[in-house]
Amino acid sequence: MKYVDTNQIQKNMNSRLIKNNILKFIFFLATIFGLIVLAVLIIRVIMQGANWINMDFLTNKLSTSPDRAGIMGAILGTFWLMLVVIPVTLILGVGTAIYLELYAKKGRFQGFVQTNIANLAGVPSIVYGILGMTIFVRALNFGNVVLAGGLTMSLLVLPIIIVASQESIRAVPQHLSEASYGMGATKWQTVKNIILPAALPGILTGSILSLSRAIGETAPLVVIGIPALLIPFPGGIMDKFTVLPMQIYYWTIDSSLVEEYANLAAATIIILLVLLFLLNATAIFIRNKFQKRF
Amino acid sequence: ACGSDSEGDNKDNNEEESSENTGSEGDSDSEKVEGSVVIDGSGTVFPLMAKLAEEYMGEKPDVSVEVSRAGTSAGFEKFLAEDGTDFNDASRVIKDEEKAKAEELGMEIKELKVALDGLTIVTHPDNDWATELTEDQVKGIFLGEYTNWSDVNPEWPEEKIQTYGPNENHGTYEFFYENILEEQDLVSDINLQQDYSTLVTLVAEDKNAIGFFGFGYYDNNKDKVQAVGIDFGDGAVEPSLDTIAEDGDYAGYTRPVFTYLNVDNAKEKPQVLDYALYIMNNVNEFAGETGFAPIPEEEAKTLVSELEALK
Amino acid sequence: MSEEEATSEVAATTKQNVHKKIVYDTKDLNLWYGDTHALKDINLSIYEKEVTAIIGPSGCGKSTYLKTLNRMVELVPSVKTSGVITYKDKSILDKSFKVEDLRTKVGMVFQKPNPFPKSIYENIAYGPKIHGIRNKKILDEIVEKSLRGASIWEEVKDRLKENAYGLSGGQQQRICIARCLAIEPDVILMDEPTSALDPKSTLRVEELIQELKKDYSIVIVTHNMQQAARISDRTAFFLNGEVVEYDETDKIFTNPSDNRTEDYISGRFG
Amino acid sequence: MSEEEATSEVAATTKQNVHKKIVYDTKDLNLWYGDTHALKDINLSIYEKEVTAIIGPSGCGKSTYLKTLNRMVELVPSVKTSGVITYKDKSILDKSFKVEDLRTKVGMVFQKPNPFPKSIYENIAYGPKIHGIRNKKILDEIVEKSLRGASIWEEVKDRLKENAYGLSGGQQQRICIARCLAIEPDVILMDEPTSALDPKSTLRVEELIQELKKDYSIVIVTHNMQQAARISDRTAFFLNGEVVEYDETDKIFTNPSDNRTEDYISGRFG
Amino acid sequence: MALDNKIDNQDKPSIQDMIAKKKNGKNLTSITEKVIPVLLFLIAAVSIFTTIGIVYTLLIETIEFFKRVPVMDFFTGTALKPLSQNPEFGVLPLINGTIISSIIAMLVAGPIGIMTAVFLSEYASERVRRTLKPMLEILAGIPTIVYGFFAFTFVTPLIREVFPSVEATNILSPGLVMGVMIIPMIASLSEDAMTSVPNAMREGALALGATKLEVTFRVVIPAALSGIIASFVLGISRAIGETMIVTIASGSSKNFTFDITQSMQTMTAYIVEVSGGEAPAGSTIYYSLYAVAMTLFVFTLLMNLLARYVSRKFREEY
Ligand SMILES: Nc1ncnc2c1ncn2[C@@H]1O[C@H](COP(=O)(O)OP(=O)(O)OP(=O)(O)O)[C@@H](O)[C@H]1O
Ligand SMILES: Nc1ncnc2c1ncn2[C@@H]1O[C@H](COP(=O)(O)OP(=O)(O)OP(=O)(O)O)[C@@H](O)[C@H]1O
Ligand SMILES: [Mg+2]
Ligand SMILES: [Mg+2]
Ligand SMILES: O=P([O-])([O-])[O-]
Repeated sequence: MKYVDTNQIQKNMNSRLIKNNILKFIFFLATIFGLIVLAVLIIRVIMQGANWINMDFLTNKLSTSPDRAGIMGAILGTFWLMLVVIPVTLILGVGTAIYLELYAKKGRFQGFVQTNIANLAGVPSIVYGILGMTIFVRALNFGNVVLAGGLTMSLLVLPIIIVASQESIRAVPQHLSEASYGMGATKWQTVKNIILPAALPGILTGSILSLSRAIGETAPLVVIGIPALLIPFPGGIMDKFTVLPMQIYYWTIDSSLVEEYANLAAATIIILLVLLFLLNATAIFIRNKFQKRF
Repeated sequence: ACGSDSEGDNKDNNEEESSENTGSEGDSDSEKVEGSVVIDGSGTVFPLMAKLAEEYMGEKPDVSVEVSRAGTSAGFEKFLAEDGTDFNDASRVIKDEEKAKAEELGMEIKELKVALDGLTIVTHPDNDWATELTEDQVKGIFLGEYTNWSDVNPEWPEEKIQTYGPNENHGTYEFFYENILEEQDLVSDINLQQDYSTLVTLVAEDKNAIGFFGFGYYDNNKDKVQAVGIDFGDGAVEPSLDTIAEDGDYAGYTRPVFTYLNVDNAKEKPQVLDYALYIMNNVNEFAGETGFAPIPEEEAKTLVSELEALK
Repeated sequence: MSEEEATSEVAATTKQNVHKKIVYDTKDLNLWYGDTHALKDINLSIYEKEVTAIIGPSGCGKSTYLKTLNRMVELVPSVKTSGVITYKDKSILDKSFKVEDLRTKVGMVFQKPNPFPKSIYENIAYGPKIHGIRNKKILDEIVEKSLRGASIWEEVKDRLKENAYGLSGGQQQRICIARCLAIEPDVILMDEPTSALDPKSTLRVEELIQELKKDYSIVIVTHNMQQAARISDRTAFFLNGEVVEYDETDKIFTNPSDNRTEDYISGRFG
Repeated sequence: MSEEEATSEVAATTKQNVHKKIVYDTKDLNLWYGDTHALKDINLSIYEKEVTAIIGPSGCGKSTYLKTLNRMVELVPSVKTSGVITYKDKSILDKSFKVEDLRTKVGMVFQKPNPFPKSIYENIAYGPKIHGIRNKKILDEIVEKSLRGASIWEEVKDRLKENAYGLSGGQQQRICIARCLAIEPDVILMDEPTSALDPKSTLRVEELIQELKKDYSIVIVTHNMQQAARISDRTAFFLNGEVVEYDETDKIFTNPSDNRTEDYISGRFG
Repeated sequence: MALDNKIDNQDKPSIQDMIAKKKNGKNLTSITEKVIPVLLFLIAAVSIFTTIGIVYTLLIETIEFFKRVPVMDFFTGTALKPLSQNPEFGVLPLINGTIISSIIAMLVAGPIGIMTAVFLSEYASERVRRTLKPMLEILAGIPTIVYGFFAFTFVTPLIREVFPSVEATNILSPGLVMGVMIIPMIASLSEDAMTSVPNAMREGALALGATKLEVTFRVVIPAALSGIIASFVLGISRAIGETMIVTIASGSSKNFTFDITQSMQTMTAYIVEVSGGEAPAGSTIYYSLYAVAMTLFVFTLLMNLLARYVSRKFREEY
């Protein structure tokens, strides 16, 4: 008593194989769809903005007239912003990661903090903007200066840095710290001399990637309030500032006021993308260069 | 410094000298002005103010003037506050409540009339029917009395009118609501926007659009939107720098625009007063290119001398 | 015959112990990993300048016992102990006893060579440095002396600045031993130090251990019966967390008192 | 005596092969994983309705050969083959040959039971379903028949809707066998099917294989010499990617021609 | 031993002596040992303070808002006229805009993301995967403002070229672009889920004569379902929280409509609009900022918790 009809199976086989091949092709198309959009986006931006990039554009102050406008102010603003974000997030992020991975007793509190961090990573950036506006700009009365923006951004990227640092600390083999303890080293000596140096490449990679997130973020700064026209260069963390994404934002929405602003926005996008690309390349370089040395 | 002695006798040649005046001021002035000036308020006035700020900073690089454009009403809220802004641009006169608020705070404010703006009714460039409208028709459209163009005039297309305008943060909205619609509510499905540039785009992209905003935004986008000629009773008048000028034919929809100065701040911070003087000395020079009609010279001069008196 | 009898018998019958000093004395040691009772009533004395081997099947508690001797076992959070271990008459399991002090006196070498991902020099200088010795000249001397002590000086003296991970497994393990020597401990604990090495490297390390015995007391865990027989003076046989038999190595390998020991040594289980 | 002679001798001397049909014929098969030469000049014939056992030390290529028979080995991207395998006179290593066809005829059972994370019923019905059998009644019958065939019907008939992962390892392995049976293959390939099972489950699977032999040709890789001796009709001994000896099981285990075979069977290496 | 002698001969103290001497001055070390954990604990607590900060600020001002506007009016109102003389604060237009833009985004990102994941994990060779994956990740690293610019200046005009009835600002274009932005996230999370399905499972199916497609749809995807669902939920959460793309490309009309060719406002875009107008502290519209932000926060929080729950709860045991 045969249930399986060999001929029938033979007949089905061809259509099944054809189906398989067609869908494989569709899956492939889906995969490159994103890349095609990416290519279109980049080509489009370059075509629109590349002509506008020259030394003057990079070094000039902001101006209402397109042919005089430059983005040095926004570049410096981004720079100052990072000067706040980098130390704050590194200290807080790596500190938290060290605490959670190496000091905290694995228990309720640790689990709670961990869940909390995971949830913070999912909070929309604009909500951080509201937090920053309420606390830094208004309650602490910093005003819409670099410090307020930087602290807001720091809180925003903190969960990312924490998780990345935790992962690279976890990746340091236990036997290294055991060797250190075996020499009579105290916990902090072991952490400082052995674990952190070994985890450093991973921490750096994670940090650079989250910094590029902070560099590209716009929404929280919109909430904090960045003036539409701010010409002088920021010179410190208590100065008002604008950053590259904000400049893109204003120029994009004002493009219906002055048409060339759209080109300026595109040119600024190129600069921003190049900056982010360099950062990511650095991160990848560090990752490849220092990965798995023990 | 140069102002106080020269103002009285300089009245006639003020116009020619004004720019030199400020120029020489920078050189001769021993006390260098520096610090920051914070301006917020009208989006209509923004292009003019931004231009002035930029030019000013070219001459006085140590002063930082920042200009925002939250809208007249929103701007007043930030102006009328402890540690508020130094100037508030306004496309309407200050309201009584706002004046009361200032008194409450013990704040002295000064109204500076900077230019004249014609409220412009705009349509899509392909709109070849509603090129002229009477005041009543405008009212009817924005009050929602007409649904389709054909309701206004049977010869016009039987398509739904899409209305656009700036939102309630804006003085332009309030001017329109108070002076043109006589405080009757706007049609409920009107599309109100915070950003003027978005507004321009929307009208430029919608064949059945009709919207309103300051002349400057129309002037900069003549290729994208067209202005409707308004019939105030003596035939249609198109807004232009000439017709919106003092006593021009477009007077029905023309309004003065202002910037309000926090006098206390001006007394405390030399750079604020310095900038105020710069505005009143130079505003007429830049009014035209940013889409405003200049105010009469005398008015400007009076304001300059009043400001000088604050020194 | 019970183990207790066996152990006491040992103490009574071995003559040459009389003049040997005891470094470590373990009394009724019990240890739990959470609910796992990993060490049961251990009683054991480690003698000075001897090699003591610990043998037994996998999971019998050898590593656990070794790590108890320098309290490294506490790195596992769920560990609980009872009983007493004295090191040079100080009770080391007391909470008040500073583990860092203990570990400064007691070096440890691990199963898998685990140099730090630093230069060879830095590996050796690590111990002295964390203990506050900063003088460059003294450090140089310590590094040379320790590397010589671990008989690897000749092989690495020209590449002290290179990363220790560039060395072969056997060399790495000797670096780890040299790292231990750099703080001149009294005791060296070794947990299967040759199990990750090839036969030739193993031989070198075994020779080294014989050398070191002159100056240090050594406790070595090993899976390799031959190795225990070759290099140790005394051998403890662990089974299921208990010490089945502890005696001079010759005695254990030629004439064990307990037949489980005999079974294990002759390869009948484990 | 060289292997070639041994093999030809086998062919000549075993009488009962004469009427047995050959299912699989392997000629000069070579296989490389990248640069690793894993199979070398394999020549082997698999006979119908017999159990053929493949034995040999770890890494000798047993699994590789088995997986070549249904071309599963191609899942490793770096694989290259040369030589010919014919299955029922069709050359299966040709690129043009449809692997899906082949695998429909040739079932496979793996070392670790790998049921799908679905219900028992769905596990068995999976094969018929993908081959286009949708009729619920027929499927029901196939499921019952296959489960009976794998002698697990009684144990699971009341819980067909439950996840297969709720079963014990031995039961899971029989589910995997049943899953094979559901598409009524000609040949069943088994790669150490009992090595993950306890002795009792192993016995049941062995009994089952004896049963299945009546209807299917079976090739089984095993580490367990006793198992090969117990259940197979014919045994191939692999060493370093070569077939050292291939003969009737009785012959191999009582009187091997090659002394490497003898060494291996008597446990002298491997 | 030779070395020992060497040092002793020169009358140098032994290393242990040196260590012992140093130890006397080593109080600092023990203080550090005590202080560091406390310090690190405080630092770790920052993440908790941040959460408390967010919840506290949102809650306090939201309560204030609900003192002025009844909760029911807020959550059931279809009219949002915050600035009008007779303001109305119905949040439904915003929720509607948020949901519609998220749905559009997920209609793009869901299928394409999962197909990408299938291709990368089941079909692509190792080399192809290693080239394509990082390239896709670039897509995830592009700032949202750039996507906004792209949606506004390229995608919208393109759509209007084909469908002239679409408005210059509409929810469709930002929704689509947002979808593209989310593709890598869904692709990479789903791919992780699929690659963690043991190969034994695939081999089992292939050995029955299944094609790759059948293996994928009948074995791999069911086994990886929890991970795939979690990736979808996280994608939705991302879409809900996305701000700049919708702000730029969808305008600020507060229509309560389901017509995707029209301008709509999302919760995030509302926050941008209101704070861009610098709503004065104390006004109802200012408090509405917090009420909307709170709604947004709760939405995304629920989504994130749901994703964690799904991926933990429904993880198949294999
Ligand atoms: N970190 C740990 N947590 C829980 N139990 C552990 C831990 N480490 C070891 N054990 C248990 O304690 C017992 C003894 O382990 P130990 O590592 O001391 O054995 P061993 O004799 O060194 O074995 P091996 O020869 O395999 O190294 C074992 O049952 C082991 O499972
Ligand atoms: N995927 C692979 N890639 C590269 N080399 C492989 C791969 N699989 C197996 N090999 C190599 O091919 C040779 C034969 O392997 P195979 O798995 O066939 O051995 P086996 O006889 O089945 O061993 P075991 O009894 O351990 O299962 C071995 O040298 C192995 O290292
Ligand atoms: Mg051990
Ligand atoms: Mg195998
Ligand atoms: O922006 P306004 O000028 O309309 O207030």
